[in-house]
This record gives sequence, C-alpha cells and structure tokens, in this order.
Amino acid sequence: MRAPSSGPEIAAGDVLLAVENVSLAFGGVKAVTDVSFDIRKGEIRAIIGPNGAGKTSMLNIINGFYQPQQGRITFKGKTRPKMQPYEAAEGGIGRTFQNVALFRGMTALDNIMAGRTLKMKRGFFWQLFRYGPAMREEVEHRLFVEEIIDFLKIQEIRRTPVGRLPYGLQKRVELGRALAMEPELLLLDEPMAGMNIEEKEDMSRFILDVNNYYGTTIALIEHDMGVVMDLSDRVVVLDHGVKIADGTPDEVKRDQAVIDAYLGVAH
Amino acid sequence: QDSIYVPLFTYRTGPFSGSGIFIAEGMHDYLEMLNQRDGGIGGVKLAIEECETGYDTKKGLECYEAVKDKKPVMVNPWSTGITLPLIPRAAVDKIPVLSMAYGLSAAAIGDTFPWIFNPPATYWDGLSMILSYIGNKEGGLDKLKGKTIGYIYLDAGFGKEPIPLFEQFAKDYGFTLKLYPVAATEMQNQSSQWLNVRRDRPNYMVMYGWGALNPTAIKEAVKINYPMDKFVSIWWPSEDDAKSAGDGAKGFKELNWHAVGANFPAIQDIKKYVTDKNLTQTDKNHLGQVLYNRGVYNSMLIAEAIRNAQKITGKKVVTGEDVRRGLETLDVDKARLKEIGLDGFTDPVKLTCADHNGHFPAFMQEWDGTKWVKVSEPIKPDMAKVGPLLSAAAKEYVEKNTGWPKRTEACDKAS
Amino acid sequence: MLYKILIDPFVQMGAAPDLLVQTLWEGLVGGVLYALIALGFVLIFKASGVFNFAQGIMVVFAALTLVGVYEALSSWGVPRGMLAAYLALAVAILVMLGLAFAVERVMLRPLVNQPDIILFMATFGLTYFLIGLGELVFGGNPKRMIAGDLGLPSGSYDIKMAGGFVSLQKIDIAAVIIVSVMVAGLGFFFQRTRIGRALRAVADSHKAALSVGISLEQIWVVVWFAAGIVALATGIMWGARSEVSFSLQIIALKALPVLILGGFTSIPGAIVGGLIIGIGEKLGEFYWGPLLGSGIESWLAYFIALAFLLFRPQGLFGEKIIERI
Amino acid sequence: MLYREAGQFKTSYVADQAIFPIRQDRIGLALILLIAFVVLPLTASDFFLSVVMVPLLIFSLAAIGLNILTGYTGLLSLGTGGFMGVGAFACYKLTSIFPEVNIVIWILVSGLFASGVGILFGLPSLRIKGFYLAVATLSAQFFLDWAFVRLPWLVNYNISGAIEVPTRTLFGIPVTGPNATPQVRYLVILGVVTLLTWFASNLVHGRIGRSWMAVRDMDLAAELMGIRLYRTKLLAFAVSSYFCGVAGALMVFLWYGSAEPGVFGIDQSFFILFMVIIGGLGSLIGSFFGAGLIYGLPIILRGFVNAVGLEIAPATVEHLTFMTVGALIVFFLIIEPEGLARLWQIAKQKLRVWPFPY
Amino acid sequence: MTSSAATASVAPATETILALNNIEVIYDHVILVLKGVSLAVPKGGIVALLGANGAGKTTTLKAISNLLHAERGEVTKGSIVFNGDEVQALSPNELVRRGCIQVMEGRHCFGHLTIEENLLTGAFTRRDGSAAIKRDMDMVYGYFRRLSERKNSLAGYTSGGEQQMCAIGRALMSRPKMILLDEPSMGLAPQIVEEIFEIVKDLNAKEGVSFLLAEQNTNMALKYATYGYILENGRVVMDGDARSLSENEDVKEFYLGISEGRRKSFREGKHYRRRKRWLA
Ligand SMILES: Nc1ncnc2c1ncn2[C@@H]1O[C@H](COP(=O)(O)OP(=O)(O)OP(=O)(O)O)[C@@H](O)[C@H]1O
Ligand SMILES: Nc1ncnc2c1ncn2[C@@H]1O[C@H](COP(=O)(O)OP(=O)(O)OP(=O)(O)O)[C@@H](O)[C@H]1O
Ligand SMILES: [Mg+2]
Ligand SMILES: [Mg+2]
Repeated sequence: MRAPSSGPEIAAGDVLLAVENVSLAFGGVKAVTDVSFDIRKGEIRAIIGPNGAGKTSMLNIINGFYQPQQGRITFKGKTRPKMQPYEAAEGGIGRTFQNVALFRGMTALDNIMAGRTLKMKRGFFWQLFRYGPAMREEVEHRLFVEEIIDFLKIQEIRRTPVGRLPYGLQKRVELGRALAMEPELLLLDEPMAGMNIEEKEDMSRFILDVNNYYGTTIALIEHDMGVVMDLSDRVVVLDHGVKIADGTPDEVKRDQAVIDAYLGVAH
Repeated sequence: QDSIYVPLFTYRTGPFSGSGIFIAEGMHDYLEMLNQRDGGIGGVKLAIEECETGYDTKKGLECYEAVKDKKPVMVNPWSTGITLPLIPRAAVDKIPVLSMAYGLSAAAIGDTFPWIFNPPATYWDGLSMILSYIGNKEGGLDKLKGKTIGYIYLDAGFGKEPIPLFEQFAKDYGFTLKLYPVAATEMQNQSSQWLNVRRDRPNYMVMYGWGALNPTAIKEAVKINYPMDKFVSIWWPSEDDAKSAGDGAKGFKELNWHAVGANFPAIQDIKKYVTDKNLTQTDKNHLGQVLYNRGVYNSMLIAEAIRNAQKITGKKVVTGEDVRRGLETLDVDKARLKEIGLDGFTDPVKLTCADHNGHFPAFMQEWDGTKWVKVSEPIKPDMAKVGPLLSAAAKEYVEKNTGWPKRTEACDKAS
Repeated sequence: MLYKILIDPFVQMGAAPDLLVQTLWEGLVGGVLYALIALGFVLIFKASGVFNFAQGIMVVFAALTLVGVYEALSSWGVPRGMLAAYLALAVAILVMLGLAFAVERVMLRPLVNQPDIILFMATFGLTYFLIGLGELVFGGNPKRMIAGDLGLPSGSYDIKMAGGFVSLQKIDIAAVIIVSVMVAGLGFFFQRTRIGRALRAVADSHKAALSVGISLEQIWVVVWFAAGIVALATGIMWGARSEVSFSLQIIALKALPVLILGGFTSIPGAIVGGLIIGIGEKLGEFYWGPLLGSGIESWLAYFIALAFLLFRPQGLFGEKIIERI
Repeated sequence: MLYREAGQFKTSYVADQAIFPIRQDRIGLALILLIAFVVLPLTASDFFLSVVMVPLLIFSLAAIGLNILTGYTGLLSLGTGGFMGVGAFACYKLTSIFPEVNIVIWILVSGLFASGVGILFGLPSLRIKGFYLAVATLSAQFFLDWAFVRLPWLVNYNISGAIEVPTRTLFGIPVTGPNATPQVRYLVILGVVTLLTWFASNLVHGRIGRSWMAVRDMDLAAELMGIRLYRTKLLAFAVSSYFCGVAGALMVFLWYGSAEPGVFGIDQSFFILFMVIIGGLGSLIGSFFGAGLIYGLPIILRGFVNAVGLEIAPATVEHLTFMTVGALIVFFLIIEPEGLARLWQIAKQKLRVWPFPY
Repeated sequence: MTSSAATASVAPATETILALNNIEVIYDHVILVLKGVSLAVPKGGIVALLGANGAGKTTTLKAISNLLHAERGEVTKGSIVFNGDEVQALSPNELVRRGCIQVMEGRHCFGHLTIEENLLTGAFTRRDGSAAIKRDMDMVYGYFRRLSERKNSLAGYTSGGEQQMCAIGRALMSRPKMILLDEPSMGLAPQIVEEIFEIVKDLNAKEGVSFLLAEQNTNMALKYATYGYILENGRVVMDGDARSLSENEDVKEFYLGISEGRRKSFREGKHYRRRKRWLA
C-alpha cells in the first residue's frame, strides 16, 4: 500500500483537524454542545462517552453529514463553518459506521472497489468499452484493493455478497472500504462492537498497522475500555453532548467526572 | 376436406370487452349460421377461428402473424391501432383488410389502397351526416350561424380525425366549435369537460367516444341537465351505455346504418341454427342489439365478398387475392339482401375499385329509454366536403410513405 | 399571454361564481372519490409496506361480484330490489373476506420479509389472476351499478345563486358522507387501537415485528379485508358514476398522485391529498386547461403532487424519511 | 463436474475482472450468440421470429434500460413507456427530415433524445426518494402521453395521428416497412441489442456501475465516500432512458410498423417494470429472463392450448391464461424472490457442487 | 459481582425449557450453516452461547424463534422443543405468546415509531390490561434511564446504544418465560453492559426467566451464565458449566484474552496466532 498523498503537507504531530465550539441540536435534543478539540496528525484519538452522548453525531459533523449550527471546523489548515460530504471525502476523510453501512447487494470486492471511486478517473466513453485505459485503470486499482484484502485477511469472502456475511466480517469489509479511499483521517465508529476478544485483537492490529505504517490519523469511537486505553494516544470524553474531559488515557481514566458519567468503576 | 379460412379478431376480454363481446358474437354467429344452414358458402365450409386481441395492438399483431400462414381470405382487425400496421402489409402478404367503418378513412381511396376496405362510411362521412342532421333540425345548415357546437371525443387518433373537417364546417357555416378532449385514462372522470359544457352552453353536442367514455358522458350530460335530444353520437354507443344513465338518457341520439332488433330472417336463422343449438357462447338476448347486429353486418360483408369472389373466379376455395377482388366488386343490392334474409336490415352496399367505402347514408336513431328507435330518413354524407379531404389524405399518405407501391392490381368488372 | 394565465381565469371566476362553486364542488367530490381509492392503497401500505397494484382490480372485482350476485339472485327468483341488493352486498363482503384470507395464505405468508418491490410484483400477479377470474366468472361486459337498489339517492339539489345555479348530485352528497364516515372509522381504528400501532410496526420491519410476536397473518387478513371493503365502496361509487367494467381499474391510477401527495401511510393524508388533487385539477382544467387545449387533467395531478413533494419529500402527512447513519 | 471453475486459474487481474470468468460460461455465451445470429434466422419460422424473438429482444432492451435505473441505481421509474415513446418519435422525425441517413444510425441517435427527457424528469430525484420518486416519472409518463397526442408535428401531421413507418433500407435490403423480412428485422434488432447489452454490461461492471449500486444500497454512505449522488443518479437516468428510447424506436420501426401514441402508455411502463422485477433487479441476464416470462409466457400458454387442440373458446383461453400467468408470477416469486436471474445462479451453484447437495 | 454466578445456579436445573436436537440449517437452499447443533436450556437457567464471528450463533437463535423462514433459511434436520412443543409447528407470534422472545442482533427497532411506541409493541401479545403494561414500562424506564429521556423520539433517530436498550426493553415488555439475547452488550457503554447483565440476573432470580445468551463478551457472559456452549463453524466444539469453561486454558486464550495468566494488551496482538486445536 502506498502512503496517502495529496493536499498540503502537514507534519506528524501538527493539528490535522480542529473542531471549535461546535454545537448541534435536533429540535429539543442537544446532540453536541459547544465542543472543541483537535486531532493531531498521526495520532489515534479516541472519543468516548455514554450512549447518546453525541459521539456519532460528532463524526457526522466532521465528515459533513450533519451541518453544525454553530462552530467551525479546520481541516488541513482550511477553516469552514461546514463541509459537504464529498468535500470531506475528497479531502481525505474516510469513515466506517456504527450500524454497518455496506452496500449490501454488492460483493466484498466490489464494496472495496467502490471505495476507490474517487481515485478513478476514466470517463464514460472508456467505461462503455471497458477497454484500454479503462481496463488498465480497473486493474491498477484492483491491485491496490487486493493488497487491502490481503491485509485484512478477507481473501475467501471476496466474492460473497456482503449482506450474507456475519457481522464481524462486515465490519472488516467496511474498514477495507474506508482504507481503499487512502484517507488521511480515518473515522472509526465502534469498529469492534460485536466482536470477541480474538477478533478485537485482530482489529486492533489492523488499526495499529494502518496508523503505524501509513501514518493515517485515526479517530476512534469505542465502548471497550480495554481497547481504548491500549490503543489511543489521547481521549476526548463526551457526555450529553458536552465535553467533560480530554487527555491521555491515563488522565481520563482517573477523571472523576468520567468515572461518574461513563466508566462506573475505575478501570 | 377443403374449407375457407376466416379468422376473426375479437376482443372479448380487456377494458373494451363491453363492445367487443357483442361484435364478436354477431360476427361469429352469422358465419356459423351459414355453415350450419347452408354448409358454408358455395358449398365450402368456413373455417372460423377467433383470435383474441384484447384490443391490444401487441396481441393483434401476434394474431396477424398467427393467422397469416393459414391463408386467410381477409382480416378484420377491429381496432384502429391494429389496422394501421396492417395497411402496408396487406399488399405484401396478399391479405385484404376489412376495417368496417373504422381505421384509416383515407383507405376509402381504392386506387391508393387496393387491399384495404372500410365500408360503409368513414368517420368523416359520419360527421357530415351528423351535422346535416343537426342542420336539418335547425331548418338548414346556414341556421347554425352564431350557434355553438361542442365536440367531446376520445383524445386519440380516432377522436381527433374529424376535427379538421369539423373546423371547416364551422368556418363554412359560421358556428363556433368547442373541443372537449377526454384522455383515455380519464374516460370515467369527465366532470371537468361537462363543467366546461355548462359554461360554454353549446347548442349541440357531438360525441366520438369509445368504451367507458360513452356511458360516463351520457351520465354526466344527464347530470348537468344537458338537453338529450341535442346530444348526438357517432355509431359506437350501445344499449348498455344509454341504459346506465336511466330515464334521463331518453332522447340521446346516435348514427347507425343498420337496423336493431332480431326480426330478420337471417337473425332468426341464427337463433334456430346456432344459439338454440348451443353452438355459440352468445347470450340469447344479445341478438338484435345494436353492436350484435353490427357484427352480423360485418360478417354479411365477409360472406358476400367470399361469395362474390367465388363467382368471379369460378373457384370454390378462394384465396385472399380472390376475396380482394370480390370485395372490390361487391354489390349487395336490395334483392340480394332479401335473399339472405336481411331485407330492410340495411341499405344496399356496392363497392368499386376506386371507392372502397361507398360513403353510404346512415340514419339517426334515438334512445327511447328501453331501445333504439330510428328517427330519421337516411342521411347522405356531404361528399363535396369529404371527398377532397379523402383524396388529399390518401395523397399525403403516399407522399409520407416513400416507396408506397402504385396500384398494379387489375380492376374487375362488377359481376 | 400573461394576462391569460394570471388574470383572466380570476376574472372568469368572479364573473360566474356559480360555476366556480360548481367547480369547487366537483373538485371536492372528485377528491373524495380519489381519496377513497387512495385509502385502499394506504391501508395495505400501512400494514405491510406493500404497494398494492391489485387495488384497482379489487375495485372491479368487488363491484362485479356485487352486481353479478345480484343478477344471479334475480335469475333464481329473488325479486329485484333492496332485499336482493343487500343480500348481494353481504355476499360481496364475504367474497372480499375470502379473498383476504386467500391472499394472506397463498401470497403474503410465503413472502414475508421480502423487499417491498417484490411484494409489489406479487400484487401484480394477483392482478392478472383476478382479471382472469373476474372475466371468467362474470364475463367481460360492463354492468350497471345497482345504486338505486342499494338505497343510494339519485337526482340533485339545484341551488340558485348569482344568476346561475349550483347542482349538487344527491349521490355525490351520499358519497361524501359515506367516505367521510369510512375514513373517520378506519382512521380511528388504525390510529387509536393496539392494532394500529402494530400495523405501523409491521410496515417498518416484518422481521422485527415477527420477533416481538405480532401476528402478521392476522393483521394482513384484517387489513386486506378492510381494503376489500374500501374497494367495494369504491366500486359502488365509481360504478354509479360510469359503469362496472374492467376499465374501472384505470382510475385506480388516479390514486397514485393522491397517495404520494398525502404520504403513503396516512389516512388523513389520503383525504387531504385527494381534496388537493381533486380541487386543484378541476380548477386547473376548467380555468387554465383551455390555454393548453384542454385535457391537461391527465397529467396535472402528477405535477401538483410533484410540486408539493419538492417541498415535503415524504408527502404532506407521510412518515418522516429517516436519514441517519 | 461439468460446470466448475476448479482448475481454472487466473493469472492476471484482467482475466479475473472479465465478465464471465468461468470458461464454461464463455463457451455458453458463444453458443448462444451462434444460435441467435446464425441458427435461428436460418431455421426459425417467420411466426417465431416476428412474434416471439423480435418483441422479446426489444422488451429485453427496454428492461435492461429500466434495470439500470431501478435495479442498479434503485430509482423506481414508471415512465418507461414515455421514454420509449420519445425514442420512437425522435426516430420518426429524424428519418423524415433526413431520409438519406441510415435508419440504424437514427435508431441509435434517437435514444439520446430520450436521455435528454430522462435527465429532465430525473432532476427531482435528489430530493425525492423511493416510491415517492415514482411521481416524478409518472408525471413524465402522463405528460409525454399527452404531448404525443397533442403535438401533431411529432407525427408529421398524419391524419391517423400515428407514426407510419416508411420503408428504409440497409445495404439495399429493406429493414423497415412491409417488405422487410422477419429475418432481416430480427438480425438488425439482435445486432443493436447485442451491442447495447455489451455496453450495459461494461458499464455496470466498472466504476460507474459500482457507484450506481452504491447509491442504490446505501446512498448516504456512498455520499460520504465521495460519490456525488446527483451526478450518479442523473447519469443513470440518462443511460436508462437511452436504452428505453432505442427500444421504443426499434419497437415502432422494426416490429409494429406503425404506432398510435397509446402504445406508449402507462401499461407499457408497468409491463416493463414487471419484467425487471421478475427477472431480477440488478441483473442484465435477468432482464432477458423477465421479458421472456412476462411477454413470452402468455404466448407459450396460448400456443400450448392450441397445440393440445382443446376445444375451449378463445376468450376462455385468455381468461385462463391470465389466471395462470398471475399464479405463476406469484409462484416464481415465492420460490425465488430475487428473480429468475437468482434462480439461474442457484442452479449454477448447485451444478458447481454437484453431485453433493451443498 | 463475582458471586452472581453462584446465585443463578440455585434453581434446580432438572427440567429443560428448551432443547435443540442435532439441528442443521441451510440458507438459500445451498449454504449449510449449522451442522448438527444440540443444546439444552434448563428451566430458570442462563446459558451462554459463545463463538467467533460467523460461527452460527445468530442462526441458532433464529432457528429457535422460527425467524429463519423470513431470511430464506430452513431447518433441514433435527428438532427444537420449547416447553414441550415442537417449535417448527408454531408461528413466531405463537412462540412469543407462549413466552419465548428474541432480542435480535443489530437492534431492529421500529424506526418510525417512538421509543415508547416501540416498547408498547413489545406488549402486543399480552392480554393482562394496560395497568400491568404501564407497570412494566416503568420498570423498563427504571432500568434504562436514557430511554425515558428520549421516549418521545423516533427510534430511527436515536443513537446506536439507545436503540439497543430499546430492543432489549421491548422484549422485556412481553413478560417472557425465556429470552434469547443476541449480543445484548453490543454498542453499549460499559456501565450499561453491567446493568444489562444485572437485569438478566435479576429477572432470572426473581421471576425465573430463562436465558440463552449469544454473546461476544465472553468474560461477562461466563460470569453470569450457569452453562456455556462454544460454537465454531456450525458445530458445538465445547460445552460445560460456566466455571469450568472459564478455567479452560483454550477458552482463556481465545475468548477471554488471557494468556500466561494476565490480560494481554491490545497493542500486543500478533499477526500470526496459534491455531485453535479443534479446528484441525
Ligand atoms: N438526526 C437526528 N435527529 C434527532 N436526534 C438525533 C439525530 N441524530 C442523533 N440524535 C440524537 O442525538 C443524541 C446523540 O446521538 P449519537 O448518535 O451522536 O450518540 P452516540 O454518542 O453515538 O451514542 P452511542 O454510543 O449510543 O452510539 C442521541 O440522543 C440521539 O438520539
Ligand atoms: N441470510 C443468509 N444467507 C446466507 N448465509 C447467511 C445468512 N445469514 C447468515 N449466513 C451465514 O451463516 C453463517 C453464520 O452466521 P451467523 O450470523 O449465525 O453468525 P454469528 O455467529 O451470529 O456471527 P456474529 O458473531 O458475527 O454475529 C455465516 O457464515 C453467514 O455468512
Ligand atoms: Mg454512536
Ligand atoms: Mg450473530
């Protein structure tokens, strides 16, 4: 796999994405209230909090699916009040979803290939003939996708329609699809829900590898504290839409507000 | 054993089966009666075969392909949509098309359309007869000046065809023409059209309707208290159409060219040889109804054309080519009508090579609440107006269909 | 031209208020009758998420059964009149019940939890079947609706106004009343009862509904039966306006814009949608139609519906389209 | 054992990306094409060609068109009939204005007009979804219906109000009009359908097809992956309408020979939609199967009754046909809701594991 | 908290409420998923069903509640007996009426119904009057406070965890005798996970409700269950009472993430692992 490219160079450790004073409410429900935090290039940033705290909404804001009512987002040095989903995608934000959002009617291979759509440029005419440049392009991207498939160890299910896969594998395919976008920032929404320890270990391995080898920045939502504490560099904690803590795993773990709102007992 | 193959395209199913059933019954029963009573025509049995079209062009074409190879002596498509594609094929396949008072009006011009026949009158003839009836009631067509005539029609080729002629009449006689098109999907829902009628208050209403358009229109007319005796239709409404509006429909008029009722020897023979012997699916009290009799009329033309073809060619088993000649020299005069038991049923029919229609007169019949009653003498179509239109239409057809073949078929002398 | 579009129609309205009132009335009646057809669709859609293509043929089938049985009864010696008519009505209702059972058993049960479009397709199969069966049993010729024998009034009230008159057909008034009562009743039944909630649950997800123990079988029979009754009422009303024949199924299409405008799942939506479409298309056809050569009614309804949808993509009363990820 | 991919290794992704990766499939396809292009025209009867094959191919093409929109992109359309009409009328106008240009070219060009109209009526598709989108296509359908009747210019002011197909030739052989033999018409249609099916297959197997399916399966996720919904949907409308338009032109020019506007009515739209559903949404081969079942089945049933020589009135045959077709549709859906194409796949799968049950 | 397992096994596990006998399940006529699974749940017992992704846990539960049919799957061999009745002969709603309800994996709330309406549909089969239903609803709100805050929102708009709570609450509303829980802890905050297991324990102890738990959180599951089955590749590869399972070395390694006596960090995951010996 190649390292992600494009866009202004941001050195590791610099702020890749900053969220400032963002608020979002649905009718009476305040999903996110005045939250600010940043994600630095190359880190694994966890977002945790009790159910309904606004974590998923936060990711949705970051990649443009929800438009915040207040606040600003700075991504790769560019500040804007809101983003369009395709701008986010073109800018290099990839994403997996809490409720698996795969293209159910397509095979695993096609799903991941679909992740390459943005990178494929051959026009309608060539597609019509599926020949020459179109075919070359197809093969070139197929090679890339095969690398991902090997990496995620999902070779056997390449041709299976994803709707029929067990939940855990669906999550893995979804990760593959996000990786196919060669994102600079990868948003993972509960990637390990519904997995057993063994699978969580595998998944952790994948996440770390992506992070280590390709330098992909990762924002991770997860309820398994073991995973969060082990993997993440910094953790932001939300509760009822409000940020209640932000810091290294160890700091957060000992924060009384976090213990009260979320952890219940000290871990 | 030899027989003459007569396919009948019928539509006893589908949204228009209400008319189709009667017509199919009349057509079938008359021919079957000939088979039973006379052993066919000229001693040759008729092989009658129905093909169900459901009034659907697709199925109609399927029927055509299915019968084509069995050497039919003619086809009766019974739908304008099916007739149109058959017009160019007739000459190629050597199968004459009899589209009785429907289809392409211009087909009346025998020189251009040697294989197509549409007696006894075209829709244009129909309109001119309706207007001359109206003129007559008003005391002369020129009395129409300043009056308004409404035209309610099915918004399709059939309903639109008379409009140019209608407009010309309006110009010539100084009346105002109001158009009320009804889309095929809106046939049962005509209240806006009739609201418009209420607003425009036309002195007369003319209708070219089909299927559910007719009963709905009659009901709506009753609803707005439109004077029924000023409501005149082309020849398609049936007894049921009028009946459904109840007493209010009394006085509704339509054009027709043959009698209603079963008091004709031929129809009695149908009863005796066919219906009473259960050789048909026909419901007995359909005999004599206007569309049943129309089917009988159609079959009478078929039978006479075959008989005529046998006479000209001397062959017993005739082909499509022979029957085309038979049709061109068809001459069913009063004596012949009497012979075949249809005395007083209709006026004589005579076709020529040049005129495949005849433009025969029709009369007006009125609904008296239970049945149709003839209320006028035969009315002649206004050939001065219709004639030029026909030749122009035929000419145009040829121009647009580049490569349309010149007539090569020789013209027989009437026998 | 602008004058003709923007001003002239209103001048006309002012000049002949009786016609305006009449147009509105016709629109109202038309709308109510559209709503009745739409109601049949809504019931089934609400209960199973199935778009029932067969509703149109069910209308024909129900009406044919009513009239056919009536004829049969009179040929067996039951005198024509109220008695025979109501006997026939009872039989027709039973037939619709039987149909509901058969549909549930043969078609819906094996297709539980299939995508909507598949069930839609199945109702197309049902349509074909019912067309064949109806024609086989009752014949294809049009029949007269026995409106009089059913006790529906005929004639009209003519009200004088502003130099003209407004004519209110008694049967139309009856239609408005009957439909209102039916809608209110069904609305109450499906909105306020336990069954109502279950229906919405089923429409949301067959699978989840099964898992919480909702009896799809029972619900489907109830709903298809209700739709059958609505079809019967539709058949009577539209049959009385024109005739009972297979071409009646064409008007079922008119329910589509109504349905879409009102929202597929809403009983009040069917009514409001019906009224908007009914009145809108009558006014449009009457006052603006002549500018385009009339007959625009055939598509006007769809454009009206489309215009509304652009502002409310789920229809006026439809359930929110949940977009969440 | 006959049907297996075992032992067939692909050494390049080009081979693996091929549309028929299994050798037996490729041989099968070649055989089918051979039969279609050579054997049938030589042996089949005129009736079979013009009543069965010609319509089947045309309907299949229209079904592929609709399948691209509804099956692959998930946008329900009830305007197919109208779009076919646009193609037919466009072709008629083109060939009357420029009679010297080859008719096959005009048939292929006429689809572009349908595309244009399709895009126009596809515009609401970003905001309106699911069954609700049907209203946009329905308004297209009814508006076009009305326009076809109301614009006499479209039929060159023919008094019949219908398209009257003139005779046109290809290399001197008539392909339209009464003198075109069923064989010629069939071959021309087959050529067009094969070419367009190949195009369709290329499109759906590549980037464009994947974005269509992505939009169908989960439009929100697709959007977040950078697929522009609007463009993708409109492209689907355009391509789909193109196919329908060409099918419409073929239908009128090489099958009916003349057509009243009524043949492009809403019935036609439903008819084709049903072919797509029963054949299999999102499957090209399913479009052929669907056309076969919905159009072909009644013909087979009627033929069957005739062949057996049962003494039943034709109307009754028709009623029974309707009932049987209806029942069979439900039956097929029950045994395989995903359509005949899926049934076909399962059959292949069974063949693959044969002689073991799974 | 550690004592809980002991309390649950107080109920005499003699009578079985649910028994699966060597069942085989095929999807789509061709995909063989369960290859002869047998298990039993004693009346008043909590039984855990463990296993990796795709082992067939969900399929087993669906087979029990007769929902396979809706996914084009079928039980081709074996029998399932619930409370003396052959399950195959009962419709899903009849099963619910008789007290066997499933909480489906992946939430499956009715998106267009509010949370409260969702809970009410859970009581569909009940006939004991609205007062009793109201009481149970309050109980559910008591368990899940977050739900009572959101009770008037459409379920489709609520967060993943809220939906999960809603699905569980909905099942409780039917007053079941036996609950089939598929991944109850998925997507829930740690606090809530514990709460859920407490509820399980509670209902089991107080009302004698039996449970069959398909759960990935092996740790939790074995803590609360009395008995466990481990499913791999459509077969039961191991079973035993919960304590003995959690002491098994393989289970420790593969399902509890403990090796060499301590919890591994997720950072330590290896690319290559020891193969499970029963897969050989
Ligand atoms: N589109 C929406 N409309 C209405 N309410 C919404 C919408 N999206 C989210 N919410 C509400 O906002 C709140 C935060 O939801 P969100 O999905 O962000 O929670 P979360 O932190 O991801 O929780 P979980 O851990 O359970 O997934 C919830 O109460 C949810 O019901
Ligand atoms: N509808 C279906 N059609 C075909 N195959 C299916 C279907 N549902 C499940 N399967 C297959 O059955 C096997 C078992 O799936 P199941 O969902 O029962 O696993 P599971 O143990 O619940 O896994 P997970 O822990 O991921 O939920 C999987 O291999 C899956 O691919
Ligand atoms: Mg979330
Ligand atoms: Mg599972």
